[in-house]
Amino acid sequence: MRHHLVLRVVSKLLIPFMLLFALYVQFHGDFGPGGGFQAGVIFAAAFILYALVFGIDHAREVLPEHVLRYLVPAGLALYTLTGFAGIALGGKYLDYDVLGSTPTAGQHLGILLVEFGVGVTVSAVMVSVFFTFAGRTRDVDEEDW
Amino acid sequence: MAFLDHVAILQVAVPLLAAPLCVMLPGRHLPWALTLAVSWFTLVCSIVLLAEVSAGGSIAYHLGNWPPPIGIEYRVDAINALVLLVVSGISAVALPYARRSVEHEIEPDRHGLFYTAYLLCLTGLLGVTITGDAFNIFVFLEISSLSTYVLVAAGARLDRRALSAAYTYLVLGTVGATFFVLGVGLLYMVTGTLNIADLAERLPPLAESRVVQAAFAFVVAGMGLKLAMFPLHTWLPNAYAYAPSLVTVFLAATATKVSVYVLLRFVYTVFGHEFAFIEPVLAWLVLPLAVIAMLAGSVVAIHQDNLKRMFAWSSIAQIGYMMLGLALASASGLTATVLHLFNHALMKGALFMALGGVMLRIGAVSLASVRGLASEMPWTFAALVIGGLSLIGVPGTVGFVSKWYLILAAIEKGWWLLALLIVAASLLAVIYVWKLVEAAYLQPAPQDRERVRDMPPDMLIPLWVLALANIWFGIDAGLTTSVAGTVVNAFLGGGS
Amino acid sequence: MPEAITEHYNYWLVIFLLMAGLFVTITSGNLVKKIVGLNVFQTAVFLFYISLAKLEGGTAPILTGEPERFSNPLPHVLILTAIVVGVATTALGLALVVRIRETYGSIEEAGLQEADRQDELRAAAEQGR
Amino acid sequence: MAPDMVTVIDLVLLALLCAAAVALILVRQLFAVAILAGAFSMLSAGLLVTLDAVDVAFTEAAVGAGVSTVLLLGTLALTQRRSEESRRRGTGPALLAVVLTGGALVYATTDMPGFGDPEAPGFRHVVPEYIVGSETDIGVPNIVTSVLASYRGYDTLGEVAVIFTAGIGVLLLLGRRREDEIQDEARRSGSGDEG
Amino acid sequence: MIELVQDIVSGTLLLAGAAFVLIGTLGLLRLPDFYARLHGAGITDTLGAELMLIGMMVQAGFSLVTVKLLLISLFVFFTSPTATHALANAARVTGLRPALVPEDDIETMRTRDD
Amino acid sequence: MWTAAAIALLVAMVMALTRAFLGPSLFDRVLAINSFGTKILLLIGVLGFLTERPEFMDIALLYALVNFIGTIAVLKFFRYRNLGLSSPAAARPENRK
Repeated sequence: MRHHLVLRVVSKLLIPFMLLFALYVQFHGDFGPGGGFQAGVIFAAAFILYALVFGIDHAREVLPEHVLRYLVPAGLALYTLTGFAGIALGGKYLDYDVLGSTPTAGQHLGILLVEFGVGVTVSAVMVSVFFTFAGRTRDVDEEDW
Repeated sequence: MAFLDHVAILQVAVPLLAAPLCVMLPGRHLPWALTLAVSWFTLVCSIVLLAEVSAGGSIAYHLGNWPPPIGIEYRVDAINALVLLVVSGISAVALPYARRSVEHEIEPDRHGLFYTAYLLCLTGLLGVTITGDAFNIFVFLEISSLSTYVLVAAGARLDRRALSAAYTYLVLGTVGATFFVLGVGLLYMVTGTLNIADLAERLPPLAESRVVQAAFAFVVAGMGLKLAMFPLHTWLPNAYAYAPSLVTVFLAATATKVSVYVLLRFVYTVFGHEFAFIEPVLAWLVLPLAVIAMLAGSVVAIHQDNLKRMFAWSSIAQIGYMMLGLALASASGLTATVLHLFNHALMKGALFMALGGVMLRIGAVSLASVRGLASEMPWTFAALVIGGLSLIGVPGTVGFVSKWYLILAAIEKGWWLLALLIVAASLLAVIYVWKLVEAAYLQPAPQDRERVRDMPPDMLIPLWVLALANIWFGIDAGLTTSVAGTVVNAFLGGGS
Repeated sequence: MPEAITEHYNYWLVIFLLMAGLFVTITSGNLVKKIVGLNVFQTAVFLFYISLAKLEGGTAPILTGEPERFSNPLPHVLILTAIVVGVATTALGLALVVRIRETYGSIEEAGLQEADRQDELRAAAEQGR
Repeated sequence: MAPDMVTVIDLVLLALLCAAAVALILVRQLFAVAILAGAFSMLSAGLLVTLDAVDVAFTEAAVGAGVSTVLLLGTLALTQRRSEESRRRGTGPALLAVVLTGGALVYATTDMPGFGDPEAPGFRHVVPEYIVGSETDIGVPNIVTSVLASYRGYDTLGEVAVIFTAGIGVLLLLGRRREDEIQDEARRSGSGDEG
Repeated sequence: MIELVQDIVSGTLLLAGAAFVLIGTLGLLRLPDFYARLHGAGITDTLGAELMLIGMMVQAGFSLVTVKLLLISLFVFFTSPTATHALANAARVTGLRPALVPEDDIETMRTRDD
Repeated sequence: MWTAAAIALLVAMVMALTRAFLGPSLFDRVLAINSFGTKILLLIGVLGFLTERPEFMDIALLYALVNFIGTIAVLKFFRYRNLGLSSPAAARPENRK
């Protein structure tokens, strides 16, 4: 997409907003629609746009595969560990009440952690799935077209 | 933290935590070691759970400390403790065996991912079994199903048909799961709850509701797809035949059992078999289908050349036995189902393990390729024979015990023909097992095949553990029948 | 009868959608289209759940301080989970399709079955040696 | 007036969804299938908004517009664009299965609580506690978030595990391999094919 | 009083926008070929959408909603023409032929550009 | 007022969907779907005002941001028959891996 100047400029303009929006959705999920999953998808979408316009190799430089390899499990691990934290602090699994000084504070902290875990895993999985699909080329068979 | 207070959740949460860790582990041995450790840990958990509930009580664990209908609850009673034992036990036995087999069948740089998928599958199956929440069943069912598709497709390195098998499985499995969700949604619509115990309380007054009837139909159809109930079995033979050996062992022994458990749970706990509309469905739909599965599965198995496929078809027939017991809805019938659930895991586990060994040594598992192999791999084939005998139902093996109860149940109802059909299906099993024995023991080895050694000990020992379990639980059926008795009491006694 | 229509029109349309999705899934010979059909089928089930959560005169379940009638949030949560499961299945299914295309050279079910049959015959021939 | 309009929108969107589904049955070009799938997702997002399920609509919108279409196109790029749409096999049994499914559901609708009926059990049991609890126990205005992350947080954990599984699965199926592995496989399949 | 003005202004904008959306889409449906349809889509995506969004903004007054609407209109203002531009470009590069232009003219267009 | 706007949008959506179904060229479909996205966005906005919960604008905002991606993907798909590469030269076999 070397010649698409308009596209490149508009995308460059748009991507920061998408990332911001993803953060907004991630942390505003308590009040409005949205949450970790949606934020993760939007974050991944911003990345996909970047990869589409600037090429996947550039995108891989920004988010290398070995980093993704750790991000994919990190979110799930964070979620599970939040659950174990409930046990460690004397409650049940995934019991957020015990995480904070008051039950409500604990709930807030728990939800924050958990949603963050969801966001990380979802965005990392989506990006790596896209990379896997887009990074795979095949010999172009003309008759298929 | 007291281990005993949290066993129920640790059973599922530990493998779930291990899965993301496993991806990060480098090399081939560490992922395997982690998976092995986790499997044994879950085995310990399920033994503890079974010991706690075998008195007839049940354990409840409230996730997030929310009381049941609000939050999700784990509830363990005799039946799911038994299924948990089957799943974790097979996993614990299969993993020592897995190392060489996986090294042989999976690309070296994919072992971490492969074991992660395996751990997720284990998590999913355990999660489905232990949970007391209808929607949670769906979520964990999908964890196990998705990882199963991946695991089956991993067999593509040796045979590309694994891919098409995985695809078919994916489509049918997803349709099945979606049917199940639809059924749960209908139930939620009329009761306002998802908790299984709560559902069981709120459903009886609604027995006449058409919504409940439709919900029953969808749950049965959905689970029927997942457990390969005839005629919804089409995905199974290829999926089992072309999956990597470890996956076949694990799936054949556990995945369908868990689905059978879910069906039992829904038919007997949630709906209660006394519901006016359920009895005719069991008697006129499930029962004939089960009989057809029993006979047709065995007949098709006779005509198979690929041994893995042969035993896959035999699995369809064996699922027929389980469904038959379920459909008979009597104490002995249910006992037979519960016993067979346990026993079939032992026999199929042993059989597929042995075949995995053959695969390792000669790279093929067709009738022709095992000709004369018994003299070269005596231990493997001895175990194979034990598994085969158990499959037939020879006295002294576990297969006999469950079939005995099944025939008893048929005779109790005065259905002599049915009893005869059960015996006939067993005789069909004799034919295909004999074909295998004949090829391996009586026919000469082909000239162009190099002589091979028997399986290495780290694979033989797990195989023989299962083979001996087939005999042990066949001679001393006390433990299993007492658990089955508790289950049956809970289902038929307190089910109103 | 008109009562029955006004009360359930939503469900009927959803049911039609569900049937269409299931039909595509079962009959389509193309592997990609099957997955899309599966998606439609699942979406119909999601819409079913959301329909049963709808409350006449209710609003979205977000507290605003004033007492209000809310639609049922629980099915929303369940369907959020189910959508994620659907996406996961789609991604995996498509990945499988890509692999199938690479190994079989076809993404038509008929071609696949034919190839599988050929494999079978070849395996049999090999054994017969 | 206003609620009626919402009902009309709801009906029109549903009808459009059905039309899109029928179009999906008819269309043969895979690319058009992908496009229709996109339209389908947008329509259902709109419908979900009219049904008050904003969180779900948000998800559907994000997934449909951001990921699904791209993935579908990525698959088509790696496979082929035109569906040869082989002869439909076994339409009879398929139709039977579909009609049975639909029939069972239509049969069930006759006993269902009406659409939007406040007396439906879903509104009486459990859910009132969520609505009160979301404010008092958790202090989160969005009830969906509090149910999702806390009351039924365990389901969400499962959901993350599912998406993780999918990621692992795609990597296992399509992940890039080292060069020697590819050669190894080529050798293997080469000898297998000739045999 | 202010509310009345607000209602009238936003109503006018909204209805004008809706009219443009309708006309544009009618063009999308009825015009003879892809390049002509681009124009129809253009009207919908820019003029129609912007007018409607401004109408909504007027209605919403000063609030977070207005900010969001403003952002939406900005993004739509940038992305829609870009998408259309890219699409037209792709169509031309791929060799999609306008229905209303004679064959020869296209040839000259080709040779001149490439 | 909102009602009229909503009706206009619904009619426009029907027309756009018809174009997407009829084609005939793939670009027509993409164009139609792109403009369909804009209409859904507007409809969600209008719905927010109709039901007096205008905070649902988040969804419209999402569409404004993300709808674009699908079109770009299509485009890329057409020019290079591949979603990942930055130029057609890279698609040639000798330049791969």
